Amino acid sequence: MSPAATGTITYREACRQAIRDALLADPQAFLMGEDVGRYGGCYAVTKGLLDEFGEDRIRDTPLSESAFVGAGIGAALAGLHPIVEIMTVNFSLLALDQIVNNAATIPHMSGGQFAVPLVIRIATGGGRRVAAQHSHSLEGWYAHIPGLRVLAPAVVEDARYMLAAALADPNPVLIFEHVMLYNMEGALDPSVNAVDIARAKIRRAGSNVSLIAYGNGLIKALAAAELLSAEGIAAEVVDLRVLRPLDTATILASVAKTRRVVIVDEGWKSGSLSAEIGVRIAEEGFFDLDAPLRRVCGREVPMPYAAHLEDAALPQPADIAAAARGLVRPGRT
Amino acid sequence: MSPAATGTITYREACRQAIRDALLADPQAFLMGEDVGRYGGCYAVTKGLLDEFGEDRIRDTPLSESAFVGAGIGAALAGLHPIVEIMTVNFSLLALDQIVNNAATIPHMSGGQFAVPLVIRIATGGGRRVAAQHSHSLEGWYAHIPGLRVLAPAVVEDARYMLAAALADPNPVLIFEHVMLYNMEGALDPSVNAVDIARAKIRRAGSNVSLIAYGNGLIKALAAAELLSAEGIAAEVVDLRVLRPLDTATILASVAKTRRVVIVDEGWKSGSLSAEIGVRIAEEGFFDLDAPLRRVCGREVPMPYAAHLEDAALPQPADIAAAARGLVRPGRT
Amino acid sequence: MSAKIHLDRTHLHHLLRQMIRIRHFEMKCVELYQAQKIVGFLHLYDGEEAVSVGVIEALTPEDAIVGTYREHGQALARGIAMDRLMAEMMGKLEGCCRGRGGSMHIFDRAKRFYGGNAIVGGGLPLAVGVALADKRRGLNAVTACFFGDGAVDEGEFHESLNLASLWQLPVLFVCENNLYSMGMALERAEAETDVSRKAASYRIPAVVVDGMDVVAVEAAARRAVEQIRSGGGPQFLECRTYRFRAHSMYDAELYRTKQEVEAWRKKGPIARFRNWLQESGLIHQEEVQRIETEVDTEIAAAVAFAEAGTLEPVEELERFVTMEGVPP
Amino acid sequence: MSAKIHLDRTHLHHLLRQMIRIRHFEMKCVELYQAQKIVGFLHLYDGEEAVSVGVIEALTPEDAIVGTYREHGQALARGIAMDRLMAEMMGKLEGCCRGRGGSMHIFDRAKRFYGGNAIVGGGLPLAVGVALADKRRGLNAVTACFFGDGAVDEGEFHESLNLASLWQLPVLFVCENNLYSMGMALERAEAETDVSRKAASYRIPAVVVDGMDVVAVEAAARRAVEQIRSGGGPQFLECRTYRFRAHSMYDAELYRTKQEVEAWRKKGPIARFRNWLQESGLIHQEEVQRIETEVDTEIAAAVAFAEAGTLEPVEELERFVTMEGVPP
Ligand SMILES: Cc1ncc(C[n+]2csc(CCOP(=O)(O)OP(=O)(O)O)c2C)c(N)n1
Ligand SMILES: Cc1ncc(C[n+]2csc(CCOP(=O)(O)OP(=O)(O)O)c2C)c(N)n1
Ligand SMILES: [Mg+2]
Ligand SMILES: [Mg+2]
Repeated sequence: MSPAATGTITYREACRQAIRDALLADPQAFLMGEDVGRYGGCYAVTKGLLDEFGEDRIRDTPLSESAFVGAGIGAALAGLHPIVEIMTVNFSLLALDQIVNNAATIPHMSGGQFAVPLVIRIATGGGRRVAAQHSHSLEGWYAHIPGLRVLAPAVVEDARYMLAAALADPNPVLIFEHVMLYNMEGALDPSVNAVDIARAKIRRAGSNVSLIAYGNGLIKALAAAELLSAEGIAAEVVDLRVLRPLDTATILASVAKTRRVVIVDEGWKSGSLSAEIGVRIAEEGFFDLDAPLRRVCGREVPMPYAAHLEDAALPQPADIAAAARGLVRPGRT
Repeated sequence: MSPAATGTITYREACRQAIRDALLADPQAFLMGEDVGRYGGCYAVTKGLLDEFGEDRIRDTPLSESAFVGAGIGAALAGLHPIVEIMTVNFSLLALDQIVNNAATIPHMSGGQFAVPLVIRIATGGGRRVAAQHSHSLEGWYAHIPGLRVLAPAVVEDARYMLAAALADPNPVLIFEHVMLYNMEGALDPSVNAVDIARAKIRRAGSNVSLIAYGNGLIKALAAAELLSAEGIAAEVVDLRVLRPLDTATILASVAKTRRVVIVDEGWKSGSLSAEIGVRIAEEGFFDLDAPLRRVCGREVPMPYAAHLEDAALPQPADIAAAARGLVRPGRT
Repeated sequence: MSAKIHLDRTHLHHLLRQMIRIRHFEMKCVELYQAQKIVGFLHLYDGEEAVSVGVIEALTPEDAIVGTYREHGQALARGIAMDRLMAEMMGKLEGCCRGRGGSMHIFDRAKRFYGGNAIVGGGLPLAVGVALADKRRGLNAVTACFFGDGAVDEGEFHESLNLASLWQLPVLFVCENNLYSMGMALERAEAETDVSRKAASYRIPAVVVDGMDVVAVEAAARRAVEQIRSGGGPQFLECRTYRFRAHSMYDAELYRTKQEVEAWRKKGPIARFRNWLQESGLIHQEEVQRIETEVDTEIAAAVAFAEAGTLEPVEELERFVTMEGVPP
Repeated sequence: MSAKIHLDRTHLHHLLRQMIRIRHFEMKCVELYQAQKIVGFLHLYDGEEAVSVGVIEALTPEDAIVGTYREHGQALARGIAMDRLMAEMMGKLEGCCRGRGGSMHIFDRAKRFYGGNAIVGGGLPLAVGVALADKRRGLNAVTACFFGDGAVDEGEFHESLNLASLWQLPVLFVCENNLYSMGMALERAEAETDVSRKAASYRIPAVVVDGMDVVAVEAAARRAVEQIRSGGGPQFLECRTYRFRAHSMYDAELYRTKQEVEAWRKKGPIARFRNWLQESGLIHQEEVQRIETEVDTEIAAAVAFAEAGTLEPVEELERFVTMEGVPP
């Protein structure tokens, strides 16, 4: 990949700086995961950190997802601020017992005696031609679990600053980094040095239709908005940012304004996060809609390797634009 | 528990007979799981089967959920028809990698070379005062996974006959048995000896509001319908039965008829199966609704032990009736 | 702290008292269960008292504990107040977890008691993490991690032992080997039935001890803890014991014979220790009776406390689902 | 089948040819990757050829194989047609999995090749299940389950070995120990670096063999397979080998030195075997060249087949997500 143009930064580098800052700022923080140290991170996010911080704070783990995630929970219970990395969301299934049955339950179950100030970073998403055991988008599942906060940085600013806010949160926070974004470049506003992790954000204002998305879906929604704009359709693009707890207010406000909505989700459609967003609009914004809501989601297949099939399995900007067009100009679909 | 009254059978006994029949009918079928043999099944479902069928076909496993579920997948790939029991849905998280990354992917990923004719029975649900690591309803998660069929028997007939249909299916089928139903008694129609595993079913006809539910939620919805009927509200109760693939047609037909809908789900509300049902109605039945849809779901908390808190955390018939009443007679809520 | 046990009367009486507290507390729990004041799963420690009493004697208040779902014994031996424990079992706000955890999920921050974990094997990774934190923070603390023979079947056992040894963490792995996981006899669950041997795969020193002998358990635990404190990394202690009662209140015990249970009962840790003390002149019959009376008084007070307890207001159901801060 | 290897020329030439097929096939894959005709992850077997060639020689067509994501060698040694394999790598409909699996997910029903599994350790439970099925159906078949040293870290390793041994299933566990899991050196990942010793925890007989010596691997595999077939339950074979190239195409190899790699390259299985054959007069230079030429011809044909292949119609994307029947 090319070096970042002046003033811009890659998402990968933003993630790296966020980790570095956290380790500098907080002696209780440390990073732990597979190949985060010597190897430099399987997506090269943590390159150089081992040299700077040493093995105690950049801790390579064996391939034992359940044990090292559980150890992160234990360490958090006992006062550290672990940042645990899971290489790919599919592997997080091996640690799910620890996340769901321990991290998410202990604060409540113990009657508030213990907090779990843990951050788990997980690479997610399809598009890299790595097939059915490395390409899914399961963040919607995690957004179902009470006790967790779930974040999806889609712009470099969030990649750069969400981690600090996550570490400051006394609850387990999962940060889903989309694998297709690591090489993305973007500008960092020098006047910003923190972001909130509670609210969704309008990334592009518009009046005809709301496109609601997160992660790499946001990038695609923005591309779709560009396509639509050429046709005179002004799409508003909402970046969810926080998948749990959902910022319903921002979603409903946008829908109330545009009266039409397309929800974009790279996950398998049935039971994806898009369903929860859609149903909330149906429940609370029912009278605000002029047309049925639409979802553009991942096709319900294990991700195929062949490029043309993978592209077909994932929502694309043209699909999003078509769905929006169908709502705004139903005659012309 | 008392012996079944004449002509009736308990859900537990229905499950047991279903397994027994399957083993008698199909030499490739066998049952495997924790304490299914000597102990007699942790919910006493499999009592007596070891004596009848021997250790080879009623196979007690060590506490190794990932390995024995994975072994079930391997055995299915190689031509057997395993019935694997997972004691409680929370423990299924330990086997989720095998279910999601192997059972659900291999048929597609291998280009159709292999089928996985596997059945997994899982006890699910709350209500037994067994707290936050034994009481959840995660069947909605499984309903998100392409490649799986997900069943939720809520009446003795389904408990009795779904298993045979599941075994005949060349795909991995998950059967969720709700722990609160095992003691439930019901009548078996002697003229029925099979059920389909594709369609939802109207359990009570009505014209004012549709109550859509599954599992123990169905029993509560039926109780709510009874309450409503006393007030002159005729609720139609739809038993989903099949959580994946969802029988949208039956749902939409009921909604088109009643024009009002309450979806009942014992799972945590956000991201539960109720969301998918709701959004499908919003997408495809948008113009059929006279009022916003309503959901009555589990509260978003790890299940507490104390009885009054557990009761409060789960949807109750009164809550369902109240939601329905609010839709039918909005003035009077 | 020395690995030598103080075989003085006070200490020995204390050991006996601790075991009796656990036993009598649980007998009361059975009554309360029958009266439906305790509900859900109730897993009794009956027969295994010497294990947690012996091990926990070897710990200091700075040390940490990760327990199982069969943890009344672990909790009482650790000094968790019996009244708050009983209130928890009865689902009362005054319980150590506000009645939310119940029998299987006892937590006590002040005692460094990290649950009460009802996923078999699920506590082991937590213990590794607690020990990691303590080591990094420079505390010379040990984390005692209790688990059953059934937990040995789980992958998390393997991963956790490896991690603890690889990182030389101060964990004392304590296997309460009662020969069964529910109805599954050890020899039907494990290809290698000598559990302690498995520790060798992780280069963890292992000791097998008679889990029916409280003094032997304490001595072994003290030696192991001393090793750990001197920086020797984790240790593994297999305590061979037996569960005299059903797995939980639902168990028909089809998987073992009455004779087997009876034979083990004869080796019961309390009777055996008390007899030995009496025969050695280390305790008098009246002292035993005094202990029992005092314990029963403590239990009666705990029950009264729990009965008088209140229910958490339903409005607070969602409190602590997410925390507002890390408790001090 | 006898555990003795037929050290006749034909067999020895066959072993050499198989290793060369794998090596040359993969060199071609690298080219195609650089040309972006192969995409995604590409894990080369370069240096490890003797392992799968040796082990799979010991199997019959009735036996089963569970592979890893580094399985080109396993697949070719098993006799999966090179042209269909290459078409798979290039994402073509004519590939063994219609182009849906790619490099990491090779399946071949006719060859009893059960993947191509890219979850480290995820294949082990499957192998246990395949062996269970074969045993129950009365086939005297062995399931060879390949996995890396990294898989040993995973809980599924532990659970699967226990299950296979407990149930005395016909599994040959083959650890391809190349000393690294990605960038993680074995001694940084495992408290006990002697992998074969772990098998003792499950009472599985284990043998360590020089994975750079194809004859030694075949001999050890034959002995193990014979044991298994005679009803002796599972066996464990640790093959000590080395990966000459990067983990995948993305790896900067920061975790090991060039010298280390060079030192291992000198022990390379192909050069070593070829030299030995030549020195022993068991092969002539021209025969080696003939083999290489024939292999290259086979590869060229495979590439041509793959290049000429078609793309699966997008309309068929959802086909086989659920099956309509069990394939015969
Ligand atoms: C992961 C998981 N699987 C199954 C269970 C159900 N279960 C509860 S206790 C138990 C037996 C555990 O045996 P062991 O570890 O020996 O402890 P013991 O009960 O003998 O003290 C089982 C199978 C569970 N709680 N968690
Ligand atoms: C469960 C899981 N964790 C992590 C990974 C990422 N990963 C892919 S290959 C690999 C290294 C595996 O090492 P080893 O088992 O020794 O096999 P080798 O690559 O050396 O052949 C890792 C960590 C994965 N695929 N699955
Ligand atoms: Mg036990
Ligand atoms: Mg390796």
